[in-house]
Amino acid sequence: MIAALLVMIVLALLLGLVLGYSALRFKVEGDPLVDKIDAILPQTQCGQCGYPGCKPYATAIASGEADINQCPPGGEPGMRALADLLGVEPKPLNAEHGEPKPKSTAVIDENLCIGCTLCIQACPVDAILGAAKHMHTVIASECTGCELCVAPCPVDCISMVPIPEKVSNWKWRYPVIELKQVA
Amino acid sequence: MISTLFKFHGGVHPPEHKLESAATPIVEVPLPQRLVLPLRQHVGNVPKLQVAVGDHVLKGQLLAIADGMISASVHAPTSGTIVSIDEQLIPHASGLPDLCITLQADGEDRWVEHRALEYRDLPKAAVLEALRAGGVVGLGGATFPSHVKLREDAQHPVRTLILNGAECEPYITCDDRLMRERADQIVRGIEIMQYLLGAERCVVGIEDNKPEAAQAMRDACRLSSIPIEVATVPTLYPGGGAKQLIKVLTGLEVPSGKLPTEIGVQCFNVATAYTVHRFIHHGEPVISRVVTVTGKVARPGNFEVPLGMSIAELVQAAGGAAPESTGFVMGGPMMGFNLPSAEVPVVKATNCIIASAPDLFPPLPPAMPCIRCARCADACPVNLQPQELYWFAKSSNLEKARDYHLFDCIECGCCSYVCPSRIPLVQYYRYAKSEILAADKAKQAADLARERNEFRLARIEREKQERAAKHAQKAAGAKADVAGDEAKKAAIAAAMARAQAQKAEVVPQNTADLPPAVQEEIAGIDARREAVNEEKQEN
Amino acid sequence: MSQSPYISGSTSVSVIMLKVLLALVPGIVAYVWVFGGGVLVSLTLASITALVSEGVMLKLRNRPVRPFLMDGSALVTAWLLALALPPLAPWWLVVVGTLFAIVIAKQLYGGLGYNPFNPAMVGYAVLLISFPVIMTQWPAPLALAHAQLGFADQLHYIFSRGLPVDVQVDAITSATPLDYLKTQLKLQHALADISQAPVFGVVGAKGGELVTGAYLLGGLYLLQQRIVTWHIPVAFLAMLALVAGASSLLDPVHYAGAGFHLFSGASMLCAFFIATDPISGPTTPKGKLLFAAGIGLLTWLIRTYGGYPDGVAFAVLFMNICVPLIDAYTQPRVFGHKL
Amino acid sequence: MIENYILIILGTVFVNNIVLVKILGLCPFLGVSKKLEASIGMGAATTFVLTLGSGSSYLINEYMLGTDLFYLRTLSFIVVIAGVVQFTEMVIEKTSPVLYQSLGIYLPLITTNCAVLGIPLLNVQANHNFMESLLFGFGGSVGFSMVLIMFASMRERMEAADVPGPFKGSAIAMLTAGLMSLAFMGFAGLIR
Repeated sequence: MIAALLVMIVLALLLGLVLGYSALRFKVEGDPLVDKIDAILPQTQCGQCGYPGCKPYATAIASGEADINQCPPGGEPGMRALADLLGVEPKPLNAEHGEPKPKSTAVIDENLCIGCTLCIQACPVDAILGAAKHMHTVIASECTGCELCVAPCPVDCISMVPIPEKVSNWKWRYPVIELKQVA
Repeated sequence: MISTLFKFHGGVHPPEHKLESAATPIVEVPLPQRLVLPLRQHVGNVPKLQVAVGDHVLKGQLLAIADGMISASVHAPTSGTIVSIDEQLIPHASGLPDLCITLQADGEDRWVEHRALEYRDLPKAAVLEALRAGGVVGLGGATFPSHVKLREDAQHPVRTLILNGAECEPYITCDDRLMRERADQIVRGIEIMQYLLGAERCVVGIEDNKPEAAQAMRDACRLSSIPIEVATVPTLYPGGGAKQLIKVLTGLEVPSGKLPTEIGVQCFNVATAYTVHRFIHHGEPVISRVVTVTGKVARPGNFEVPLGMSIAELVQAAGGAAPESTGFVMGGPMMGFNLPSAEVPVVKATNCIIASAPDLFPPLPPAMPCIRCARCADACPVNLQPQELYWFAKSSNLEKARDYHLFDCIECGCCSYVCPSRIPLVQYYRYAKSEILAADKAKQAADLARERNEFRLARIEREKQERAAKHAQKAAGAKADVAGDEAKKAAIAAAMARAQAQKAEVVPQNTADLPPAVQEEIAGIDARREAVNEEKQEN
Repeated sequence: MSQSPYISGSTSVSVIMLKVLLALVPGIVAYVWVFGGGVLVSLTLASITALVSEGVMLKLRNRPVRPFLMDGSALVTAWLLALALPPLAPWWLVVVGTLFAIVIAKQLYGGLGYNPFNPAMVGYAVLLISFPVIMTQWPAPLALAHAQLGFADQLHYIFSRGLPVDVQVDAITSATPLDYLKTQLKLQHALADISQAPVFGVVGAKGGELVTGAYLLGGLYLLQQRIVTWHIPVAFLAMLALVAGASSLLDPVHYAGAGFHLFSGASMLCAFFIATDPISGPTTPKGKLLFAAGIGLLTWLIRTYGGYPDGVAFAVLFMNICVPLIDAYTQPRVFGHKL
Repeated sequence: MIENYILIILGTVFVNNIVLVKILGLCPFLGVSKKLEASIGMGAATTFVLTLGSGSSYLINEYMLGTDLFYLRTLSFIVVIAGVVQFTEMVIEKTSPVLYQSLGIYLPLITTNCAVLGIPLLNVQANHNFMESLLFGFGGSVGFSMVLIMFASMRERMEAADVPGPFKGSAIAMLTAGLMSLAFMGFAGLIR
C-alpha cells in the first residue's frame, strides 16, 4: 500500500518537474493566430460581425468567443479560408449579421452635402475628405464599402454604388457546362 | 547553316486550314467612312486623350499619347473629324464596352507632316521615345509596347534577337503573307531592332509549313547588312509561343515569371519588325495592319486594314460571310475569342477574323468527368499537370492551383484539344487565374485598409491623450492663474487669431502621403467643388 | 458560343474504353480455349450486373444515365473482374463481386473518374476475403482435367453447383501453380521437384501461360494505340522480374524464377489492364513508374511470403492508397522552373 | 538481433497496423485527416508521444511497479502518457500555433487515444525488453502516421468528387477507411 503511494508520489513529482520546467521554457507570448485570422478578414471595418472592427473580431475568433461565419463582406470564400486555417468545419454564413452584397463604394451627392463632418468621423479608414462647412468627397480607391458613413449623414446624401464591371476589372466566369444535351 | 534545334514538351497537331487564305496576295481594303479607335489597344496604361470632339485630324496625327512607361499612343488612320469619344464595344473577350474615339473620315486621306528618323544619328533613348510615341506594339497578339522590349539593359544584355514568324495557330496566315511579300521591309526593321538591342545574333523562326515565306526571308536576309539566320522549325502547335520558340531555337528556357532578357534573348513578331521599319524609315505610326479573314467567307485572304474599321466592313471586303456563319472569332481557333458583335473595330491585336459556323467549330459535347488519363499532361507545352489544375480550379481550391504553377499556363488550349472527356480545361484555368488576381487585388486593398484603420485608431488615441493632457494643464493653470484681465484678453485674442488662421487654411488631414493618382483625383474633385460653390453663389 | 479552343481532337472516353475491351478479346479467346466456355457465362453475368447496377445508381443519384452507360467503363470493370475470378465460379459470386465493385467502389465515390480504388480489384479482394474456398478453387485446364465438362455442364455447374453424376469436384479442379508452389514449399519440397508437377507449363501454368500470352498481345495493342503509356507495364513487369530473378538466383531451391512470376497468376492482366486504370492510378510519369514498381514488389512479396496465393489485387489496392501522395511528390519540372 | 528489430518495425507498420488491422486509435484517424498538413503534424505528435510513452512506461513497469504493483499499471501508464502529451502540447503551441489550432481538441485527446495506451500494454503482454518496447512504440506510431497521412491525402482528393449527398463527409471517409483496411489484409501472414 505504502509502496503504491510512494510510486504515485514519485511519478507525480517527476512529471510535475518536467511540466513545470517546460511551462516556463515554452511559454507563449501574445497570440500569433490573431494576425493570421486578421489577414484573412476583408478589413472593411464595417462592424457587421458585432465587433468594432476586423482586428477585434479576429481576436474574438482566436479566443473562441466568436464564430467564423459572422463576416458578410468576406462572404463564403472568407469563411472557408477561416475554416481552413482553424481546421474546423465550414458553416453557412450567419444571416443575423447581414447578407453578402456586391462590392460597392460610397458616393456623396455633392449638391446635398452640408459639410457636417459626421461621415468623416465615421469612416474607419479615413477615406472621406473635406472639412467643416465644406463638401465632403469619398476617395473611391480607398473606400472599403463598409456603409458606416451612410447612417450618420443628416441629409442622406451618401449612397452605396456597386462597382461596375469594366474591361479593367472584368473576370472570366466559372465555366458553365450545358447539360441540356445530356439526357 | 541552321544551328541545332531543340524540342519543347508536348504540343499538338491540329488541322492547319492555312491554304484557304494563304494563296492570294494581301489586298488593301477601301477606306471606311467611320473608324472606331479604342484607347486600350495594348498591354499597360490607357493613353491620355489629345483631341476633343469636333477636332479635325490628319492621317497619322496623334489622338492619345502614351501614359507612363508601359503604354502606347493611338493615331488617326485617316484624316477626318472626331465625332464622339465614348464607350463602345471593343474586341475583348469580356464583351464589355470601353472608351473609344470615333473618327468620321473626310475621304481626303491627307497625311500629317511626317518624316523618316535617322536612327543611327540619334541617342538610342530618343529612338525608343519616338517608338513609344509611334504606337508600336507587339503585333503577334500580346500587344506589349515594343519600346520597352527594345531598351538596352546593362544587367541583361540581349545576345540573341529572335523574330517570330512561326505562326503556329491554324487558319492564321497574315505573317506568312507579310513575309512573302514584304520580306525586305521586315529585314529593315530587324536591322533597327538589332541596332537598338546590340544583339550578336538574329534568328528568324518560321514553321516548316511556310516554305515560300522562309525562302523570301532567306533571300531578303542575304541582302542585309547584318547576318540574319532563317531557321525553319517543325510545325507543332504552340511552337509560335514566344517561350516555346525561344526554347526551340536556343535550347534555353525563360525562367518562370521572368522576361526572356533574363537569358539574353528578346523575341518579336515579324509584323512588329515591319511596323518598326515603317515608323523609323517612313515616319508612319501604326495605323493599319494585315488581317487574315477566313472561315465561312466568300473570298478568304489577307487584307491591309486601317485600324478602327469595323469587322463587318472588313468581312464585306472578303466577299461577305456565308449565310450559315453564326459569328466571328478574333484570333485562331485555339486561343482566339468570340467577338461580341460584328460592329467592333479592328485593333492592333487583330491578326485574324474567322467567320465561324457550327460545322467549322462544332459545339462541345457535354463534358464527361476527368478520367485522369494524363493526355493533357503529355500535350502541355509547359509540362504542367492540367488534370490536377482542373481539379483545383473546379473545386475553387485556388491556393493549390497556384502552387501547381497555374500562372505558368499559357492558355494555348492543347489540353482541351486532346481531352477525351471534352472538358473545357482552359476555361477553368482562365476562371481560376482571374479569381486569384482579383483576390490578390482585394488582399492589397485590405492591407491598405488595415493600415489606414490602424493609423486612424492611433491618431484618435493620440488626440485623446493630447486632449487629456491639455485638460490637466488647464486645471493646473486655473488654480495657479490669478492674473488680471490683460492676460485673459491676450489669450482670447490669441485664440481668435488661431481660429482665424485655422479657418483660412482648411487642410484636410488625411491627404498627405497619398499616391499621385489619388492626389490628382482629389484635385479634380476640389475643382468640381469650386465650380458647384460658384454656381451656388451665383444663384 | 463558348470560349476557345474551338476545335478538339477525336478521342473520347468511350473510344478508349472500347479499345480496352477489344484488347481483352484475345485473352478471352485463349481463356475459352483452355478452360472451356464457362468464362463467357461469367463475363455475361458480370456485364449485365454492372450495367444494370450502374444504371440504377445513376438514376438514384439523379445523374444522366445514357452517356455514362455508353462510356463503357462499367463493362471494363465487369470484364476484368470476371476474368480474375475462377472460371467456374458460381453465378452469385460474380454478381456479388460486380455489385460491390460498381456500387460501392465506384458509384458511391461519384462514379466515373472519382473512384480512388480500382473497382474490379475491390470486388475481387472482397470476394477473396469473404469466400476464400471458392475463390481458390480453380478448375483444371481442359487438357489436364480428369473429367471434361461440356458447355452445358459448365453452365449447370455455375448456376446450381450441380455436376454430372459421374464427376467429382476434385476431378475438375486443381490447385493453381502459385497455390501449389506455396503449399509445396511449405512442405519443404525443392522447387525443381515441385515444378515437375503437371500443372506447370513451360514457364508458368500449363494453359494459363497461353492466356497470359494473349493478354500480353492485347497489351501490346493498347501500347500501340497509345491507350496506355509504357511506364506502368514496363515498371511492373521489370520490378517483378527483378525481385523474382534476384531471389531465385540467390536461392534457386526456394524461389521461383522471373519467367514463372511473369507468366502465372494475373501478372499480365495486371500489367496492361488493371494497374493501368488511369482513374485510380497516378498521372505523372515518375509517379507511374513508382506506382507500378510498388505493385510489382508487393505482388512478389505477397505471393512469396503472404497468406494469399496471388497478391495482385492487394498490391494494387495498397498502391491505390498511395496515389495522391505519389502524385503530390512526383510533380515534373514545369517549363521555366528549376528542379 | 537487428533482424528481429526490423521485423518488429515492419510488422507493426504493415502487417499489424494499429489502425487498419488492430482497429485502435480511430478517433484521431477520422478526426484529423481532413487536411494533409494537420495529419502530418498529428502523426509527428503521436509518434513522439507514443515512442516516449512506450519507453517510459516500460521503465516504470520494470523498475517501479515490478510484479507486485501490477494493479497500478494502467493507472501509472495513463499518468505518464498524460504528462508526455501535456509536454508535447506546450511544445507545439510554442513552435506552430496554426498546427496547434488545427489539431484542436485532438491534441489533448492523444491521451485517450487507445492506441497510445494500447501499445504499452501490448508491450507488457509480449514481454518486450526496453529496446523492443521503444521500437514497438515507434513502429506502431509510424504505422499510425503513415495510414493517417495516406488517408488525409485521399480525403483531400475526394473533396471535389461527386460523392452522392448522403455519403458526403464521414460516411465516405468510413467507407474509404474500410477499403484501406481491406488492402492491408493483403499483408496478413507476411510476418509471423
